Amino acid sequence: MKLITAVIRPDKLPSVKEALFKAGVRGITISRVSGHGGQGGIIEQYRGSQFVVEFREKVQLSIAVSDSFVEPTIDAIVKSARTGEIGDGKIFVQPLENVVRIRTGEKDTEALTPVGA
Amino acid sequence: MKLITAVIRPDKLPSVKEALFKAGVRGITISRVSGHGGQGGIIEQYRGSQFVVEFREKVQLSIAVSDSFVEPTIDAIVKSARTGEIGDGKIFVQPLENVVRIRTGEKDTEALTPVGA
Amino acid sequence: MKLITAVIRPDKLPSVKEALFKAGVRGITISRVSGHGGQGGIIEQYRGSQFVVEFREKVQLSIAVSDSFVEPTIDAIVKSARTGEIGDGKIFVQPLENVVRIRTGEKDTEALTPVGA
Amino acid sequence: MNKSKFGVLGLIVSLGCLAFAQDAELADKVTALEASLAETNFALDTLSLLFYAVLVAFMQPGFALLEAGLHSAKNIVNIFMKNIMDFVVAGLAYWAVGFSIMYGAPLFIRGYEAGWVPGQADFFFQLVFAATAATIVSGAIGGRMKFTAYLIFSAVMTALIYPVMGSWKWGGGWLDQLGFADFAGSSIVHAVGGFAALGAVLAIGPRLGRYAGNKINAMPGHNMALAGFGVFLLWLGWFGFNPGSQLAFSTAADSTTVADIFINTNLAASAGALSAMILSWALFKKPDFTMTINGILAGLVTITAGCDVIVGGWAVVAGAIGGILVVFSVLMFDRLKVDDPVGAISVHGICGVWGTIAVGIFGGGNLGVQVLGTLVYAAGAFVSGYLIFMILKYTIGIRVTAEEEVRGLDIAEHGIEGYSPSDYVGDPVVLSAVAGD
Amino acid sequence: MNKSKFGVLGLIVSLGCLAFAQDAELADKVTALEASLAETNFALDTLSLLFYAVLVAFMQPGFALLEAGLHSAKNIVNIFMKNIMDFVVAGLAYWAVGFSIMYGAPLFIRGYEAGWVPGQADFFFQLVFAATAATIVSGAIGGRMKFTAYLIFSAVMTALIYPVMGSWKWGGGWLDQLGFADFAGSSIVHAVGGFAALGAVLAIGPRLGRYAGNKINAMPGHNMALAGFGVFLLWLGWFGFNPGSQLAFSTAADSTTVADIFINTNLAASAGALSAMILSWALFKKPDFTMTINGILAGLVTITAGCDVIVGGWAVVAGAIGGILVVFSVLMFDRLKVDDPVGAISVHGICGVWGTIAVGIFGGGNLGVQVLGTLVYAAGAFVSGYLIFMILKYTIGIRVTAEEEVRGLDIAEHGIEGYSPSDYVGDPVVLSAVAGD
Amino acid sequence: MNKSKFGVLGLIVSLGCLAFAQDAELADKVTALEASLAETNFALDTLSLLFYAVLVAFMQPGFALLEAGLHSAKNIVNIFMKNIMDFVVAGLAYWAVGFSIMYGAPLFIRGYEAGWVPGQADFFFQLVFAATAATIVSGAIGGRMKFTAYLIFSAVMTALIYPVMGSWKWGGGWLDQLGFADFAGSSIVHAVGGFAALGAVLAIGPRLGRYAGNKINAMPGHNMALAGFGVFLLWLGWFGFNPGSQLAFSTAADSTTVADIFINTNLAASAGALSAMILSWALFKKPDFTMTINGILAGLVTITAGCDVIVGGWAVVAGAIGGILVVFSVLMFDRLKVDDPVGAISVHGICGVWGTIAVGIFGGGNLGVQVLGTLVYAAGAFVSGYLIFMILKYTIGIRVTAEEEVRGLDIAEHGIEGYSPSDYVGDPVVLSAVAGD
Ligand SMILES: Nc1ncnc2c1ncn2[C@@H]1O[C@H](COP(=O)(O)OP(=O)(O)O)[C@@H](O)[C@H]1O
Ligand SMILES: Nc1ncnc2c1ncn2[C@@H]1O[C@H](COP(=O)(O)OP(=O)(O)O)[C@@H](O)[C@H]1O
Ligand SMILES: Nc1ncnc2c1ncn2[C@@H]1O[C@H](COP(=O)(O)OP(=O)(O)O)[C@@H](O)[C@H]1O
Repeated sequence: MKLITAVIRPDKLPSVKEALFKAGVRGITISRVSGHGGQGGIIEQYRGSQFVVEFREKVQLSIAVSDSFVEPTIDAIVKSARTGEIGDGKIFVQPLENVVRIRTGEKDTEALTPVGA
Repeated sequence: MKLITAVIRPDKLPSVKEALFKAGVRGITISRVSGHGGQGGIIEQYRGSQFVVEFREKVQLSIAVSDSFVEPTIDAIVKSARTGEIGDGKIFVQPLENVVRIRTGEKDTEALTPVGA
Repeated sequence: MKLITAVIRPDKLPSVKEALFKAGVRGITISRVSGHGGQGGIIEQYRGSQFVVEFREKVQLSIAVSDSFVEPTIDAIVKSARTGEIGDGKIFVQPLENVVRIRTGEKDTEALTPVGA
Repeated sequence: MNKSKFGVLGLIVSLGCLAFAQDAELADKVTALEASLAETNFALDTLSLLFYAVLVAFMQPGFALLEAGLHSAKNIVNIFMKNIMDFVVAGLAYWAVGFSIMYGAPLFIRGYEAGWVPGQADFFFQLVFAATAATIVSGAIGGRMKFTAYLIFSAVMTALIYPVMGSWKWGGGWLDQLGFADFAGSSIVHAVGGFAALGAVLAIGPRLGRYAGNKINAMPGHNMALAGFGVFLLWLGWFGFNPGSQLAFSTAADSTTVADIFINTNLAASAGALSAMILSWALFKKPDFTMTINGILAGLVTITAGCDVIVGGWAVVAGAIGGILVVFSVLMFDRLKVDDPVGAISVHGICGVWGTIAVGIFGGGNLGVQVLGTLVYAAGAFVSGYLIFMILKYTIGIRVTAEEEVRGLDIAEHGIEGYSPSDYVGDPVVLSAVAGD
Repeated sequence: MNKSKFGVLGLIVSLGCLAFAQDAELADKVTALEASLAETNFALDTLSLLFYAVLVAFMQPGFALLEAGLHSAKNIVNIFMKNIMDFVVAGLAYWAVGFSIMYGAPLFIRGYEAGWVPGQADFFFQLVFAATAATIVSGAIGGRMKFTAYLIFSAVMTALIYPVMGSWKWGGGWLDQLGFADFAGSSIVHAVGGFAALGAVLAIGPRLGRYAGNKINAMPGHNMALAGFGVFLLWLGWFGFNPGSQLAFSTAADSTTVADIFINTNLAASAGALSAMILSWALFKKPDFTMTINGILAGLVTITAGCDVIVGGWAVVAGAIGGILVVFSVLMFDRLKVDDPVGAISVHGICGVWGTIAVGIFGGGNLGVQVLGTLVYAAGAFVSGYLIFMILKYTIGIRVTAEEEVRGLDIAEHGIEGYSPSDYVGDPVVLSAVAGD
Repeated sequence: MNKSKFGVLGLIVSLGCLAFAQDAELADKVTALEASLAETNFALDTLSLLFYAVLVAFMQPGFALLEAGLHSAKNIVNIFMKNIMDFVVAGLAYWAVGFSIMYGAPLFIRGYEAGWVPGQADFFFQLVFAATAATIVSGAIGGRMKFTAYLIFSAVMTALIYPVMGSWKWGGGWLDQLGFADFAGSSIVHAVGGFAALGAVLAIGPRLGRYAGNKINAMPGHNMALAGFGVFLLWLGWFGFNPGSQLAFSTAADSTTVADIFINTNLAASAGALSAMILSWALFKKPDFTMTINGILAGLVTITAGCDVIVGGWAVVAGAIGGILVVFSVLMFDRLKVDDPVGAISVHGICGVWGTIAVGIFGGGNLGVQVLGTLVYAAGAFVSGYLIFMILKYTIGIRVTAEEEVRGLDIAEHGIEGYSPSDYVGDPVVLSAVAGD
């Protein structure tokens, strides 16, 4: 099992979500984050002083998947989140040792199988 | 050492916190996240158009523990966060290679020992 | 490659950012989290009832780095985030198996090389 | 000589007639002037009454904002709906029925002649008072009541309870006969609203999670800016509430009294704020915000009954006592597990009673009658409020489910959130249309 | 005897003279009194008009807050800029040109004598009306229009369109000659604003993401507290808008009419809120917040044309129909892909037309003339609004880029966010100065 | 014949008497009418003064909201506490002492007879002015001052500084003798408030993190909606501030002047907004929001001294210059490391001085006297403000600790947050009771 974490543009969330659903991914946890990378900051001004908001709003998706789902998930995200401009974001893949579904106590791959599937 | 990440219902946070303290867990980082899983979205309406808020508010706990604490921590969370309804959330266990306490520079298990313990 | 996650005081973010840039780190994702550790909660009062806000505001930085960057990154954070008081935060280092840059599809170390570098 | 005599007579008569004609013309002018000045005074009275009525109407958003600030963000739509519908329901119910019950005017009041006050303007002024009485209850039961139950209560309150009880004094009823004094409604509006709220809170019970065994969980309001601004509006609205209750304005005496009422009202508000702040500082080590703003309202409610007769330094004393009462009262009701998130019972109920009694102490009123009158109002409102909500409880139900309460009344009762998620991400990313047709 | 005769004559004459002297003195006093009372009445008229004008001015922040609440957080600075500049631009343009066009006063109006109303006060009252007409458009095109384009429109609206169209009736023009009735401006202010908004929306198109194929994406406003409070301010401001339009106040008849207007206005608002709420409850299963507040405004716009003649129960009926119309109208425009985030076209346009026609049904007006007049206003405003924006579209452009729209107009047009990130972390950690010198 | 003669005499006398009786009756009526009209005028003056006073009181929440919006979210409770307590402290201190010092009235003013203005109403009007002068300082020192220090300052300001300085002109003192003109207080209220703020800021120093070496860190306010709405309230409140200062209203001349003042005030505000917006657009490439709203206030402060004599186009010119001054002044104080988060020194101080001088340029005042007078006010207020805060600094301390400042004054000084965490998660999950008993 892997934990896939993707940082994407906020306005790409709807299409990424769509693509993930199509790829059969059901469990997703998202959070609002701020990212800094190659993309420059936004220059704002306030009462005559300029300043750079160096971190841009991003959305982070955390998705736990069984091994066979890793490739399709990454593919789905890459395709649906890409604009080709700097700031599209990154995907990180980490090892995941255990998963527990709190409701049932099911473990690992079983815990990852969507309800009703 | 492991990094335990749990996604739970917001209204279960007080009881989970209580249970973790009883289990001897002291260091916790929480964040507000939105989750999508088997639990359906909330249907809202605005000026006559209905829409689904597909992500529900969840609270995510990140807890770094030494190996001996893994089981008790998971147990504490499962017991205190369960309602039996869809949407109770999941626990993820990941390998953790190093921990550093910024204040002292202490490393790994030492860094995880609570102050004054 | 490693994923370095650091939990720091919000007011230390500017100096940590500065230190990371000096250390050559460019890609950072931050999020607002609440932390509980040795540091006591803040006692507030409302209409005559006191209560403790047991979680304090922290900022979490997630930084994916290639192996050679692990030590410099940790050093930079420790030095710039330390006040010596309880509550300075912790750094966690986790294994990272893959990285994908969404914009280009580049993988791993290449994906971590900053644009224009 | 005869001629001369008649000549003299003619001169006399013609001079006399001329003088009379002149006089008659002047007399006509004077009569016209009198009539015209009476019209001017009538117009001035009308303008004054409408001005003060509009100020009182500003209390409606004041109440809404105060309640919104002191409650959780998840109930804010519901809070605005209640406060808006209070004004809407009062606007129809008090017009159709309530005013008639209270002042013996015809139903569906039209072209009302009140005698010494401009009738139509007076109706509008009385209407905003009725809306206030209903609104007081809203904050106390916030966060857990069914919207339908609240609507029904609001209608009964403005069509029946407040008019009937108001008629006892302002309609010239038995309390008026007894010499009971309540200038602008410490009892008739505030104690009635506050004790109806007590009945309502006892009927519905505390919010989930408010009490855990013997522990009282603080449930902080979500936005102190809204609460603070709301109190400013209420304070300003009170400059309509109290001065406007003079009802007549076009003489020097009336207008001087009105100016005095402004001063007394403001002194009591200031004193209430100061005493509540100092007391909270002593009790909790820090000057407490919500206690201070409750202190302002305490001072205002206190002076309402006697703003015409409790003057200068005495207004300061009465208001300061109000500010102290409200702090202890809020703490007491909290410990009695009477969960009143905005302190409506303490502010309007307790200080309403105190203000009425204060007229007997500082304002030359008959103390016995004042005590009797205010207890009658408090008890009557409490029983009415409790009964209505108990009847509703066992018929349509008055409380949302636990799940709905935890999720918030905005979603549960109105299907929408007060603060949309688009707030944080910048555009509504988490939304997708289900049914657009 | 002769002596005695002359003595008598002397007595007569001296008595007569005395009486005359006395009379003359009195007559002078009476004349002085008449002049003085006329001054008092003039002062009373002035005070009234200024009071009502200030109430109308409260509608400006009311519109700003309503629009802010119903739009996304990323556009809030732009929304306040537009609403502030509306008042600023109207304050200069209507003063310099508009009032002159509308009422034949000199340009750069000064020391204006209007005859039966206090001229200078009347100018200020008319000014806030002009600002209102422009502001109505703001909400409809919010979230996507270039600030410069909006500024230009605002100037043309208050300097030309509104004054010219207003002159047809209030300036004594051809519609006035025909006997067209529009007491406070259901057509002249609201339908003109609402249909200019329709033209503007057709010219600029819907917000990005509002329509996806046949799906209508809800784009919920970010803050219902702002919207609810804004509507309260509008409601209160209407107590200046309608009553103030009586323009004269110092007679008993005038002031009674004004009080009646307060009552009719409030009845229609209440009825509109109630009918819209009930209808939304029936249609969507829950009492809808934004439909209810639109219902209030619908009732208010409806009664505006006939607040002096549509009385009591008829005001209730007319307002209730307005509340129903607004719900269906909002749904209809949504389906027609006319994206009006605040419902300005429905509230001001549709209900403005309805209110004008209602004068012919419930208020004794000539139905044919009413229909003709309101259609002329609606059509004229629609064409003007559409033309101006189409001209601007093909010259300076009226729409920001897609990227700017997604990011929000606050950053794009004003370089600053409405809600600063420091909000969440406690201090501005993510900021660093670029150029401080 | 004798009989006849006496008959004639009798007729004459009786006719004469009748005429006299008639006359006497009429004369009585006329006298009564004169008295009655005098009362009506007194009542009209009272109503006007109270109406304008209430409008001025709306400036209190206006200041609170503007300051709240332009500061960080972590200080919002403290900001509301300061602004509320300003009004509270002024309400007691100015009543007990200040008014007496300023106008020679008795201490603890009661039943005050002012001669040509209604005394009690006038007191209330003057009171809200005093509160304004104190409040101006609040925004400038926000985010770092101890609450106790601020309270003491507020009391000294409203009990002593403002009254003493106000007496020089409005109390008929030496500046009045010299012919100094300051109609509604560009100097007496605004420059005094603004320069006392400068003294206060120099005494307390800039906020932490505001200056890093030569870099000026922008510390954006947390909520532009609050700021924008606050400015709307201030703008509307100014329609009480300036027109009300006419103090008499019941003649045609007075009421026309008042209407003119409305127009001049609004022209200056509009011009100030427009010039500040255009200048900021030129300087920073985008129309700047906070500069534009400061421009409104700049125009208003500018016209305050001469709103009665700087008319029409000249009001536009004076206001526009104010708008330009405020932009450069804000930039200048920023560079001088005078950290004034809301721009109070620039808006009230600099434009207050400019407005006073403008009376000598555009309004027929004596330029020399105007310059002298305003410099005296500015210098006096600056020295007083600086001294008080330096004395407090070395006694009780005026600044919170660095840690408290970083954490925010809400927690540090009042033990509560302005925006509760329950906001984001939906219910107060992170709370648990410590001591509920
Ligand atoms: N090494 C990294 N560690 C953590 N987050 C990163 C890293 N690199 C990029 N990110 C995240 O990805 C976002 C997009 O990266 P950026 O470099 O701007 O674009 P791109 O990947 O298209 O070059 C950043 O805002 C940041 O949140
Ligand atoms: N595979 C997953 N990866 C990441 N987060 C998940 C995953 N599955 C579930 N979650 C998180 O857990 C929450 C609860 O999951 P859900 O499937 O609704 O309930 P249950 O586990 O009781 O079936 C989700 O809202 C989501 O935040
Ligand atoms: N074991 C842990 N797991 C996750 N987060 C932790 C852990 N220990 C500490 N933290 C985070 O680090 C922050 C600081 O830790 P704390 O113990 O208060 O200070 P210190 O590390 O200086 O002793 C906490 O608020 C929490 O967010």
